[in-house]
Amino acid sequence: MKTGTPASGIRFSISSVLPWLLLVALIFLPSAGLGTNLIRLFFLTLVWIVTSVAWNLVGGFAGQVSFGFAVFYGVGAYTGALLMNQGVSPYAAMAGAAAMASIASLIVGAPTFRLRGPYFVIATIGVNEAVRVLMSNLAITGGASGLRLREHGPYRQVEHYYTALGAAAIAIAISAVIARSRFGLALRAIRQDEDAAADVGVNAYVCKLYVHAIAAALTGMAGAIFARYAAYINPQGVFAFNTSISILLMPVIGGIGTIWGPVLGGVVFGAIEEQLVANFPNIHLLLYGGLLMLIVLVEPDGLVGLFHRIVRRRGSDSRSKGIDKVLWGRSRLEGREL
Amino acid sequence: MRDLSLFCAGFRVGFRALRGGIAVALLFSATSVLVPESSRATAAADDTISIGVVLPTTGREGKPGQFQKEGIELAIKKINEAGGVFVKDKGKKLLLKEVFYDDGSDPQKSASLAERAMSSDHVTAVVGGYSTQLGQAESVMADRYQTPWIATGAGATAIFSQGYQYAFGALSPVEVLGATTVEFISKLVDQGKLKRGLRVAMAVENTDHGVDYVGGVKEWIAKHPGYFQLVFSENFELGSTDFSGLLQKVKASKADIYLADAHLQDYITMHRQYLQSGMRHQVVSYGARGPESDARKALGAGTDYVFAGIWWSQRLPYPQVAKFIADYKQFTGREPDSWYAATSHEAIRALAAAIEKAGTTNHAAVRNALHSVELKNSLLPGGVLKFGVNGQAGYPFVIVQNKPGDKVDIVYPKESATGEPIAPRP
Amino acid sequence: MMTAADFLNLLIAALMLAGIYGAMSVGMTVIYGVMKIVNLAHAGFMMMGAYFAYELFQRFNIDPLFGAFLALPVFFLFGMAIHWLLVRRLPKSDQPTLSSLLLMFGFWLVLQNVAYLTWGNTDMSILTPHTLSVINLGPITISTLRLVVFAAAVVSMAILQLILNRSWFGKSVRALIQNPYAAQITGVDDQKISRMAFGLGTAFAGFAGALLSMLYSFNPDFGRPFLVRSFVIIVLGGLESVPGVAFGALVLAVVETFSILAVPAGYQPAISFALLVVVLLLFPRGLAGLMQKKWRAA
Amino acid sequence: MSFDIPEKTICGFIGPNGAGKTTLFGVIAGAIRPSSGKVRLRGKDVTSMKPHALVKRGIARTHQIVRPFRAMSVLDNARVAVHFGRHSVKSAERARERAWEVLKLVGLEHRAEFSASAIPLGEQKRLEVARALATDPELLLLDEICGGLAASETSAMLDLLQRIREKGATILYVEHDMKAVMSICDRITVLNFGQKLAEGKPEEIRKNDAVIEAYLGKGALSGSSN
Repeated sequence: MKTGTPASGIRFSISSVLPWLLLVALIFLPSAGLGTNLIRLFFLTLVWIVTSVAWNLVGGFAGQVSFGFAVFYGVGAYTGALLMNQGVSPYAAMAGAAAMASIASLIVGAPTFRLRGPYFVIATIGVNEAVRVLMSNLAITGGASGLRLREHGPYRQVEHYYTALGAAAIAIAISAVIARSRFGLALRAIRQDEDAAADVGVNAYVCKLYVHAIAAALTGMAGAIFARYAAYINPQGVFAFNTSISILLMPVIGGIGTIWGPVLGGVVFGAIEEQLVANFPNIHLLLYGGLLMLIVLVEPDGLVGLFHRIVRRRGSDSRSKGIDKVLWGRSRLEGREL
Repeated sequence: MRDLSLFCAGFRVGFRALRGGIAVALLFSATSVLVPESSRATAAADDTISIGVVLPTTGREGKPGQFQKEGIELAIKKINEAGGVFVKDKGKKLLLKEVFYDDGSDPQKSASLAERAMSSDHVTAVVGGYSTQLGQAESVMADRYQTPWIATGAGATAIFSQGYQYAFGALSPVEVLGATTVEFISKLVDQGKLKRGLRVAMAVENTDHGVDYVGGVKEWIAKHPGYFQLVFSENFELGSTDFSGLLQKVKASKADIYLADAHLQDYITMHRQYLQSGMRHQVVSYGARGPESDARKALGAGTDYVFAGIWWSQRLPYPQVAKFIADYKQFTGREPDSWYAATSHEAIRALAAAIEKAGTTNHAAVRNALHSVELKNSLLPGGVLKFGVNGQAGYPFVIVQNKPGDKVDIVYPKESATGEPIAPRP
Repeated sequence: MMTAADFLNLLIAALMLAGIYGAMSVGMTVIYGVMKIVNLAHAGFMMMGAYFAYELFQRFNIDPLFGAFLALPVFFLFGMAIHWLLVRRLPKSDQPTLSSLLLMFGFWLVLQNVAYLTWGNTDMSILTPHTLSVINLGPITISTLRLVVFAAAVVSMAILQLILNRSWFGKSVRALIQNPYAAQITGVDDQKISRMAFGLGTAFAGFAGALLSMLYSFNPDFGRPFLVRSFVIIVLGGLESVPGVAFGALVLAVVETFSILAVPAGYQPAISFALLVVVLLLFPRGLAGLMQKKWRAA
Repeated sequence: MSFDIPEKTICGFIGPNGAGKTTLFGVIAGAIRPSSGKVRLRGKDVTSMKPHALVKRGIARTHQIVRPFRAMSVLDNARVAVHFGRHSVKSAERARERAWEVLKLVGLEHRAEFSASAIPLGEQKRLEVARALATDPELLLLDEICGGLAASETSAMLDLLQRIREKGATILYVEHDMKAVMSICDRITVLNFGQKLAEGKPEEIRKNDAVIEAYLGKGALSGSSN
């Protein structure tokens, strides 16, 4: 352990080659004769991962818990869809979506980041709902009836898959870079004590706006990718408050404020979402809520924390646990202020 | 602070088992993704025809979705009891098998599950999609996977104007609903029950359903000048909780006729507040909602005299309807509630007929058969179900009216009427 | 084309709505004030309250209004149990924490699902003889039930305010709200008070739910739209005082009801949130917060 | 009231509780917006500039109640300050070196890898100073850095101040603890109820009756109680 960045904790537990192996594996996955359904599942999971990682930049690194990410997801989805319907190439459209989303993030962030604590959280909820209603009444977006993509050319699922994979890779890379960067350090400072951060020269407000914009861009891109796949989007879907909640849950499940936590969270979320909804429609909320409460009360650091613990227990030395406490202090979720 | 952390630590230890539990649970769910893939694949054996069913049985549309599910299951049960569907190229009768998914009234999930059914469950066709939005989301998948898909509860024309080859709809277009409703009221005018030139106020949900409804009404009024004048028309957000403001506006518009188009929940909420605001119009209709027993339970006599244009009514004077009602009672222990179960039931029968006609479960063949199949002795108004060129069915609507004493009468069209329309509202 | 009578009707509708809103938000305020927990399970408690009234009505034919008052003690205990079972295990903080937020959200999901399993997803509603009765004062029409609910809400809030001002409990609660540390030093048992406060908040959630069951039909998903409005209201009211809530409720109700004159009905749901955002921008500590500042200055 | 802080000196501010030391402090550090009056740095008006902007101008502060970044290692606490301090150091290596230097200076290098929340109060106080130092300030505002420290720790802290001064920084030092201030400061300003009571060299202050009247009487009793 050289420095105490939360990233490093992960970097050393998951050896630095593993991500690359994973990437290669995922690249060759479709050619391994995977069923359409599984590819679809992987695709959706990858899209979730992008949003999860993006949220973690703001909520995990900078500690600004936002319940409004569906706004960027939706803006991205709609921008992408509208552009594609104009005949713009899908990838250009996704870029456009990202841009539009980050613009939206500035419009949302500029006022809300002046707020602190619960006020920020509640404001993001408000913005989310307001935008959703707005969208279900605007004409250009097709209102509550939703918007249909006119698909150009044949539908190739694999292409969608690779798009999502690429996006996820980009997202993770960005998050890794930020975590190690000077900027990332500032974000962590802000997360822990905004005033103290200001006292050492960090311009918290601007930092928050930057990271928010980056996260929004990623989320918007994810939205566009999803829209292209679903070929039909509507406000009740992409702008739904539940979308915001899902985006927030994944990092929590996986391990908030880490690089790989949100990824892990995305994977599990994708799996749970699919399996529970498909197999136990009657109790999926129950399992969901139960899991969430367990994580909050028992394993605030999420799966990554769990992972650490298991690794340690195999090492079975009580000493290292103490050291861990010394090194990390409070867990990342425990007592984290909004 | 320190003692607290100690306390937490103690708490931790106590929960170590649980922590292990989480790990196991998560790993299970993660791995279990791969399991159904194989298991379902084997399940779809050669001697059954699997039919994907994607409907909401939870969430906002849960109730009607449930009814439609029952209709489907009843149809499948009946067909299987009769030995199944004869498929020529198999040279024998095959049983129908339902693969059900609950989309929780979420369009994204709905599409995703329809896709799952089409891509992983070897289904011959997918039926489902209750409520316009969910139907719209699902409809995309039909052509993508070249799998026949029949909407059992989505009547918006937008779905079927996309040039899809594999999308079918068991509901007549909602425009027709709007038109039929005004048409019917105009008849009342002709009979002298109502005056000419009455003022009409409309409030509809802001989905295609509502838009089409208004469209149908407006078009009719435009075509037949002198009957009515539209003085107020606004859209409202699905699932609103408080309509008092909107209703005040309606009240202020001094209309004689109030036409709304809403989903079941919104209908109940809005009509309760309508009554509480002390309004009364000569004619009140909530589009395709009205006779539902939920509404009756919620508002009692308040729902009396409400008109509804629906795709099916249990009062239809056909023998097959009586039979269906009997079976449905025996199957669920309940009377069929409004039209929901009937359309989905008929969708399955049409599908079965198409498969038999095609003589194979090949998707394209079944699709072609669906285009040409004509389901005689259907429950639906007119007694015939067939799908138009755009895949959407086109049978007439029936207008029903709630009467005092939990009575529901078909009041239009004449030939199947079971009672006289009561208007203006006493 | 809006006559004076229409206007008056709107005004009354707004007032009635304010009553409902107030009732459904106070519980949240109490809990937030003492424990700084943004209680997402509030909607769940309201839903439970509605079903509670429903069961009483169905089984023992108890009028929901009476049922609502019965809900108070029952949900008080329920809330205390929840606190003892879950909430007290949360890491302590005098700031709202993410964990508390997520815990309550998780619990809400569980409640919803339990309700699904017990009552199914059917829309339940309570039909009493006076459900649809209206009072006519010339051109003005008032729904009897709304009036009753309004009265009940106002009375209950007054009582709550009284409790907070007079009783030792109220005193220690306010002490905790103003300065947790000082309060604990001066021997306030914050665990006990928190538990009671949580119970109280839950009690009022259940109470509100039971009241609402007279006006709306409900299902396990009931309360979602009210939840977000409650946020708006308590923020308007500055998060921590009963009068603040009453004030916030009134503002929201009036704005929502009258907005209908300016904006199409479709946009109406957005009004509350727009209002929320605007207010937060103008007064980052809520309207009441603004006043408090004034008071402090004075 | 007005006063100047000559460069490269340690100016002490003392006064009984509620004399307005910390308030004055907040005003200079930009945390509090003054209702009237000006703060000038080398003649440039910096009144009610945002704290982060002041840091870039070379003013850094500590807090009476320590506010380290708890979930960060001691080293990282310093690194942030170097990165975003007066020179906004971009390179990670430079920053790490600088941070180490500072930690050495304040004598925390042996704690570098520990979480800031896990070290004792005395060290947290020094970390507070280290973090301010790491921004490489021209004017360093120290608020009660000896508050609640044991005698030994206090003297260590004072040595530290000496070393900092030798490095050529100007220090504005607010302290409740009389002896500490007297022993280290070049000039002392005595505040009482927001008013300047006296100003001058420590020995002058010692002799000043008004001060003895207003402060020492109590000060002797409440020596280092905080």
